[in-house]
Amino acid sequence: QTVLRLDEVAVGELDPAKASDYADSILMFNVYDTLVLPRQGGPGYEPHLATGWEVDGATYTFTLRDDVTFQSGNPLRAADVVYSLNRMHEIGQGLSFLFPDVEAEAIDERTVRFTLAEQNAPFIASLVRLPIVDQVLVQEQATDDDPWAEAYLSGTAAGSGAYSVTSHNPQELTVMALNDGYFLPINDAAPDQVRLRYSLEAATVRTLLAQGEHDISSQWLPPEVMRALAAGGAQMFTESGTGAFYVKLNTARAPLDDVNCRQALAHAFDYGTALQMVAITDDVSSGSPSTGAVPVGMFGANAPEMALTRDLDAARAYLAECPTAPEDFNLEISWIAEVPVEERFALLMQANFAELGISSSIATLPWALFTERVANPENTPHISQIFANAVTGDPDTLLYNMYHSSTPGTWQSPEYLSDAQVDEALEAGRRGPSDDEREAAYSALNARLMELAPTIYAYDRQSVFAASNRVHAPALSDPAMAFGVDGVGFTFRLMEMTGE
Amino acid sequence: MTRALRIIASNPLSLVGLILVLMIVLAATFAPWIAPFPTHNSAVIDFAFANSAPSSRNWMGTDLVGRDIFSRILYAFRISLVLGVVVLIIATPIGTIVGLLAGYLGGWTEAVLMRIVDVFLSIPPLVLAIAVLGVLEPTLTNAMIAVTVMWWPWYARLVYSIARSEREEGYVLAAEVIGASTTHITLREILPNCLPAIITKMTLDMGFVIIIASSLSFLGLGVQPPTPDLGSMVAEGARYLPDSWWMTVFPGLAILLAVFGFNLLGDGLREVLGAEE
Amino acid sequence: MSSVLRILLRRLGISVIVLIGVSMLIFAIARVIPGDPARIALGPNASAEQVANLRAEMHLDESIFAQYGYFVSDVLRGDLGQSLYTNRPVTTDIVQFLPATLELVIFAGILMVGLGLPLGILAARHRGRWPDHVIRVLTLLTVSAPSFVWAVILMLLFAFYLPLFPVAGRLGDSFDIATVTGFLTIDTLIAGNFSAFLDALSHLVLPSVALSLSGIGQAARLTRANMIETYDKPYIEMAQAFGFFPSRIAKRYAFKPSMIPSLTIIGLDFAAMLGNAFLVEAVFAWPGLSRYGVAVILRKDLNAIMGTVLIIALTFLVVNILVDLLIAFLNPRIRHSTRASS
Amino acid sequence: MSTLLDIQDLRLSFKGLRGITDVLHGISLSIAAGERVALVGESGSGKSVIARIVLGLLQETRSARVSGKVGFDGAEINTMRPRDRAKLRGTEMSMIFQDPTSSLNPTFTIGNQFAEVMRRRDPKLSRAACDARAIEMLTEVSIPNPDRILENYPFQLSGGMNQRVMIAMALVNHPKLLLADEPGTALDVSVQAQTLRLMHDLVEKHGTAVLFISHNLGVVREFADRVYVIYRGNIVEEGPTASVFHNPGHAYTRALMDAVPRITGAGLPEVPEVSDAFLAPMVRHDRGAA
Amino acid sequence: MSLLTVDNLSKSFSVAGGMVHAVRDISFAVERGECLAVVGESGSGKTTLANMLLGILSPTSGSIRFDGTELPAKRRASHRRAIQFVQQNPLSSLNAKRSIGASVRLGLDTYQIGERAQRWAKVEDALEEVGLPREMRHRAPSALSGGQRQRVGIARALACDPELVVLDEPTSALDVLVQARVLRLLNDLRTRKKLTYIFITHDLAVVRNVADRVAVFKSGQLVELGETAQIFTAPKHPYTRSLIGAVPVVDDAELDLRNRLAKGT
Ligand SMILES: Nc1ncnc2c1ncn2[C@@H]1O[C@H](COP(=O)(O)OP(=O)(O)OP(=O)(O)O)[C@@H](O)[C@H]1O
Ligand SMILES: Nc1ncnc2c1ncn2[C@@H]1O[C@H](COP(=O)(O)OP(=O)(O)OP(=O)(O)O)[C@@H](O)[C@H]1O
Ligand SMILES: [Mg+2]
Ligand SMILES: [Mg+2]
Repeated sequence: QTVLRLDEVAVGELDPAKASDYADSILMFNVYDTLVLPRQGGPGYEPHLATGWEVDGATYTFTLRDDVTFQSGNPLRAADVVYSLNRMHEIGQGLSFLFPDVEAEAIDERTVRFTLAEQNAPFIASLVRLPIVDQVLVQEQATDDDPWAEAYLSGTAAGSGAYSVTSHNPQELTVMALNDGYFLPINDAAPDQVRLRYSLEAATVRTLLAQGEHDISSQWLPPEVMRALAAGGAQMFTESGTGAFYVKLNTARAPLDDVNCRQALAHAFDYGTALQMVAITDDVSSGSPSTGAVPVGMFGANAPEMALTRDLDAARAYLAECPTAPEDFNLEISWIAEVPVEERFALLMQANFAELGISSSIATLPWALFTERVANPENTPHISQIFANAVTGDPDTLLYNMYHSSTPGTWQSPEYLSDAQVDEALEAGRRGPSDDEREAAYSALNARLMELAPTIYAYDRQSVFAASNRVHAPALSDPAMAFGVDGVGFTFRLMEMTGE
Repeated sequence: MTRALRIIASNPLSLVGLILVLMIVLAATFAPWIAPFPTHNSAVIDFAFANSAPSSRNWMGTDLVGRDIFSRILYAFRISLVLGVVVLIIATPIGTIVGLLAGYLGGWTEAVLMRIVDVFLSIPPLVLAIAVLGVLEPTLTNAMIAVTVMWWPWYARLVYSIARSEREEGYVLAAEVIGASTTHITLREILPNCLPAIITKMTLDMGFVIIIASSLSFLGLGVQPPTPDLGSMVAEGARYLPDSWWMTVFPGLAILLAVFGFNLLGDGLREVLGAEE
Repeated sequence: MSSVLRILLRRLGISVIVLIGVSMLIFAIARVIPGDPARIALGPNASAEQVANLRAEMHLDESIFAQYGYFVSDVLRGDLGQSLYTNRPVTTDIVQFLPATLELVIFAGILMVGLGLPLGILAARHRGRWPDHVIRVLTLLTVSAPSFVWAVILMLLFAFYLPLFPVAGRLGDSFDIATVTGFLTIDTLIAGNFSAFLDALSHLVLPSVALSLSGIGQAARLTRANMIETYDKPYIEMAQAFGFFPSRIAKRYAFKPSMIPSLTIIGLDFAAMLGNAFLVEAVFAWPGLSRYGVAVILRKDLNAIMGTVLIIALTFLVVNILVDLLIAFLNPRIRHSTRASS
Repeated sequence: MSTLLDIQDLRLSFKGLRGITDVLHGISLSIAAGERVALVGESGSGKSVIARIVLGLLQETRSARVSGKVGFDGAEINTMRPRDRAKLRGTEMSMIFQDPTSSLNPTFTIGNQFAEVMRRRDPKLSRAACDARAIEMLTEVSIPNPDRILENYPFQLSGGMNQRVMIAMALVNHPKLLLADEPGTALDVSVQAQTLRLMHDLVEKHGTAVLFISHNLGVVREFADRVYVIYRGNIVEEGPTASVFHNPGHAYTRALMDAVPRITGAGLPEVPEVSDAFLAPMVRHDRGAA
Repeated sequence: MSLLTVDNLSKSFSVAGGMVHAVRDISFAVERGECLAVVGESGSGKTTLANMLLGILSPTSGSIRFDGTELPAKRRASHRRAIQFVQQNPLSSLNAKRSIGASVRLGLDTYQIGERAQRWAKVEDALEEVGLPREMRHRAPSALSGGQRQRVGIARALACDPELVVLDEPTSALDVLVQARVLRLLNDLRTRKKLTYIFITHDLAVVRNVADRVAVFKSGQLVELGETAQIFTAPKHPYTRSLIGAVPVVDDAELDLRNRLAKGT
């Protein structure tokens, strides 16, 4: 009986219609299965519960495998897929925004057809985020008050995944056990049991790891702790989820409503020090130099050599054009209370901007309050810090919700950017359908965004995890085995426990 | 006053308390001149010295962005002292007046006022402050409000119990027979008899307000960075245990020292003022 | 015994009034929350229509009095609403988290009484001599730091440098214990798993010591002061005049009368630990109600905040009633408040 | 008659914040077995401290300095080990206090307190035996329904009742010496007079010697065989009661006598509150002189 | 016309176990300039009566007429000045935190007696009148002896320029020598300032020497009221006799008298 112990910061959300963040993703990719999975070691998607699919304009037809049974023993049917999508739509939380205007219908037991309102190139990628639930089991638990059995699914799993949930306490611990009836072969050395703990203190994780009582840390350990662990001989796992660290400027609020003022900040930001702050060892860092608005590796990204650097002279030149005097800036630099490393970036910015004479103050915002405040431009802080990823691995999921003028007022879009060229580029990127068309659209977007400077593109990021030497996880250590989507690297059936 | 000082000085423990308190007050007042790195109370970063252990340059080490912990502790004392003084200056008169009226007048006034006090007292102090601060934004002013809200009932209770027993004393009866007004009896006759207890409690409470305020900022509900605050320094440092122990141990000891000083002094004061009665 | 019953009834009556007050206070606090609870509840991606629907469902559009009415009637039905943080009924959360906190607080309470009272008695008996001075300085030190400082220091010393105790949690990973009472020290015994019991106990040590240190100091100082006051009473002089030995006088003559005034305060201190548990649970990752409380407060989770505070206030009131009954039991003057005819 | 208590040149001072205060300046006082001796004097003159020294309590107080000789039944109280002194208390000597109600422990029943006291002499005494003996003693002090009283707490009894209980408790172990420090001054005059009379009879019956402390000359006259008058830590006059009352020799005693209002209605006398004459040397009356 | 007339005065308190009738249907009158002693055992209702006269307690029934007018149950300051009192415990009756001068001055300020600027002088006069040095007004009560404190209490009462003074056991906490002097002072003041006293005490020997008339209380009832000489030579009520019989006496003449009275002859 091998046990894998890991932790995550937030609560674990087990309901597929509500799951959204990293901890939830880990649960989803192990307890549930999806129609497709990202390809290991390269771009693109491969069938998973499906055997394949056909695209016809805005219609996608999937054929399902016939050897899949849910953990309950019920066989997987096309109706389950339809039910899963409808459930997500109806509950309207979590990642449901990935599936706007999608209709699903079961053509037969093994065939399901999705009809989209318009052409949408990233749709296949989005299906990575549609866990398929066991309709028969779930509907047994539904009541009039609770038609989608939310109460049931918040504590129990109804999936087909390689691991079943033996106990789930969203604040404390989820225990998962290997599912022997899984439809794919499972590595013999894969952990028999997985214990995912939530919200451990950094110091606790650090000690538990050092004492051999823990296996994989969350990515949110502060760099100093990671460094201490690395120095103590821990392995460093990495996962590149195609994301970046964004410093968002509220373009709807003076003085940042003026592009020169924003450019001054973007050029005053000390990119080098920021990277130094998140470096862990000589080879491992949770950041790599940013080249522009689109993270390296995605459609439209600039070449890695074009790294952004600090340019104080340029910053002064822009500032001279800025209608607001530096001492009247009174910037509110916010940081998310749950992400302590942001405090340091806040301090860094305050110091950087102060060199130009720009006045600012720092505000800590708990995540909940932050999401509340960004709902309107007057309340939105001048500067917010966001770690964002393409949840499906596609640039659309990263950039559309950030910059399209129809989507302001969420945690992703505290810029309140409204620019026709940007909108046009985003729509073109979404439309596709060919990769070349998309590449061109996102290149244009990148250029336009660098001109407008709604955001300081601090660095491209990857997740780093400290791990004991008891565990071997190729998807998190070997670039050739890596998935391009956040959390898939934590597919436990692909891990190996190496015995001490 | 000189007599009080003499008696305090004659008790070694209270003397230590007095010295500690004086030292902390002086350190806080003259922080900009004493601190080796007087600018480190704000958003200064110095990555060359980040996260370094205590050394001759930084006696108590530095934090993650390279700021001198010792300098920040000196500045943090300022916040603690100001917060303590403001809270007590607001809470004490409110509590005292409520307590005096309830204790002296009795009857319905007593029943209503003391039930209100009971309501506040039936939520553990820290929980009440957390609840109040939980719904407000975490700022220094709101922290003061939250702590004041939880603090005044304790004064009401203290003064109430004294006033209630003093009400039975002959001198109150004498003033009543002479026909003195309620204002005179409560403020001029009874209040002076509550003062020793109030002053003692205020001294001791300076310590406890510091504890509560640092507890709030420990939970992230108090003063916000980059303003140095002992509680948030401990909280921040606690993440980096055991490696960067200096980040949490020194601010923790600073709280201990400050509160200990006020407690020793308060204890001494209790003896002095108690002996006078 | 009827007079004890009378005290109980009176006490319950007052508690009801106080509870009503507490509910109003909590309600008032909850209503000054900045922002729209419905918007917060639905999260960043909700539409305006969804928000409006939820507002109606939460009665947020009705008058403040009506809202209070709904709140009270819900509470009386044991319905504290849904937590936004856990997406579960708050009642479920509380039932789950309260035992951990209670276990911690009760252990700390045992330490507080078990160590605080003897220290106080010792100091009072040797008043003005070195044991008194030593105890006085020590207890003053323990009350001079917030429990999170003690927690951090204890953790550093006894979990990191000298790994005698676990750093976090309530029970080691290797144990699987069925939840019966939620008190792991009891559940492990029910399960008959003695090594799990020892493990649960070792998890309890550091948090409960950290939590109780200031209570121990408080209790010792209070006991000392009240004992000294009792020592000045004529009946102690009388006991001395009858030749009882000092230890006997302390234990038998002075202790009980001095406990009567101490108990109320010790009860309050005990309850204050419910608040300090917030700090200790944060340090030791103790999965209790307090940690839940902090989490929901940071997330402005209205129902959960109100529920948590309400349940803590209720616990506090229950403790106070128990203390009052204990006092009534100890103090014959209350127990026999009707004058026995003789 | 053998001397039971023999105090020679007793001096006492207290060490306080303001230095050393002398309270007793060399007092000599003796009591024979079975004798009732009164000590009168104004408030603060040092009456109570003498009783506390005899009990050996002040010797154990850190701020007190006691010197001189305190002989009790052949032993020397001042130099005894504290433990041995404690053994004498409650068995060989006992004491009753001014306020009976507050001198009894409020949290124990009368029966309980009786048993405790009786076990001072015989630790193995059963509760039943204690109760039986207590009832016997309570009957002697004319308490009705003594068995019911045993289950009561002090606050459930009147002051007069508690006073009797205290007397019974003090005498239950047949002490040789009873120290009575202003017994019952907190009570009503008539109740006080009644219980004093009762105590008088009882000590006479048991042959207990009494040191009776009071500031009330009238009470002293009725109770004591012999009187010591104390003024500011000095004995100023000593002699048989009748002799002292008829023939006060010392200026202070005379002033004291004059100051007492008479029910015969002699008007209010002019007496000095203090006078140099009060510091004059001690006057000793001859034994047996009337 | 009598200065004070009490008619059918009663006071009951409701307590846990029912009602306590502290004063039951009492009537008597006090003439201007006389000293009426009120004696009785503890709990007989003496203090309750005094508190009603002073307006601290309102009677359950009955009336109190002072100088011809009936006193209202709830009295304002304007009705209080003429009746003042001196309490038993000289320590607790003075505020430890105020100078004795301030305590004495309270009445002057309340009733606007004299010019504001002259009040301190008046306070010193009042102190002088009770035999205390003028400069003593700066002292705290704790720096005074028991007898001095009681004199301050008397000065405070007299500063209001009262007509009737209720003295509730004014000397029972004092030593005999001090008591003798305070009693003389009270007597002197009475004649000098033409005061009327109601003198509550349980010490019959004191009564014999200060009072003109004596009222004997038992369980809230007035059992005997008569001239002092008559009460002490020919008490009518057996209770009065038993009270006198319990008085401790110091000389033989007293003993004779007591024994005679006790025998009821
Ligand atoms: N423990 C003590 N510490 C300091 N001084 C004391 C102590 N006990 C008594 N004294 C002082 O000793 C003196 C004599 O006190 P004592 O109690 O014997 O007087 P007393 O004659 O009994 O008076 P009273 O009639 O008021 O009881 C007083 O001045 C008192 O203040
Ligand atoms: N506020 C009160 N509530 C209830 N009962 C009271 C109250 N005040 C006095 N009594 C009762 O009224 C009765 C008379 O009390 P009062 O104080 O007048 O007696 P007293 O003659 O002054 O006694 P003492 O000589 O002890 O001062 C007593 O039985 C007392 O218990
Ligand atoms: Mg005495
Ligand atoms: Mg009275």
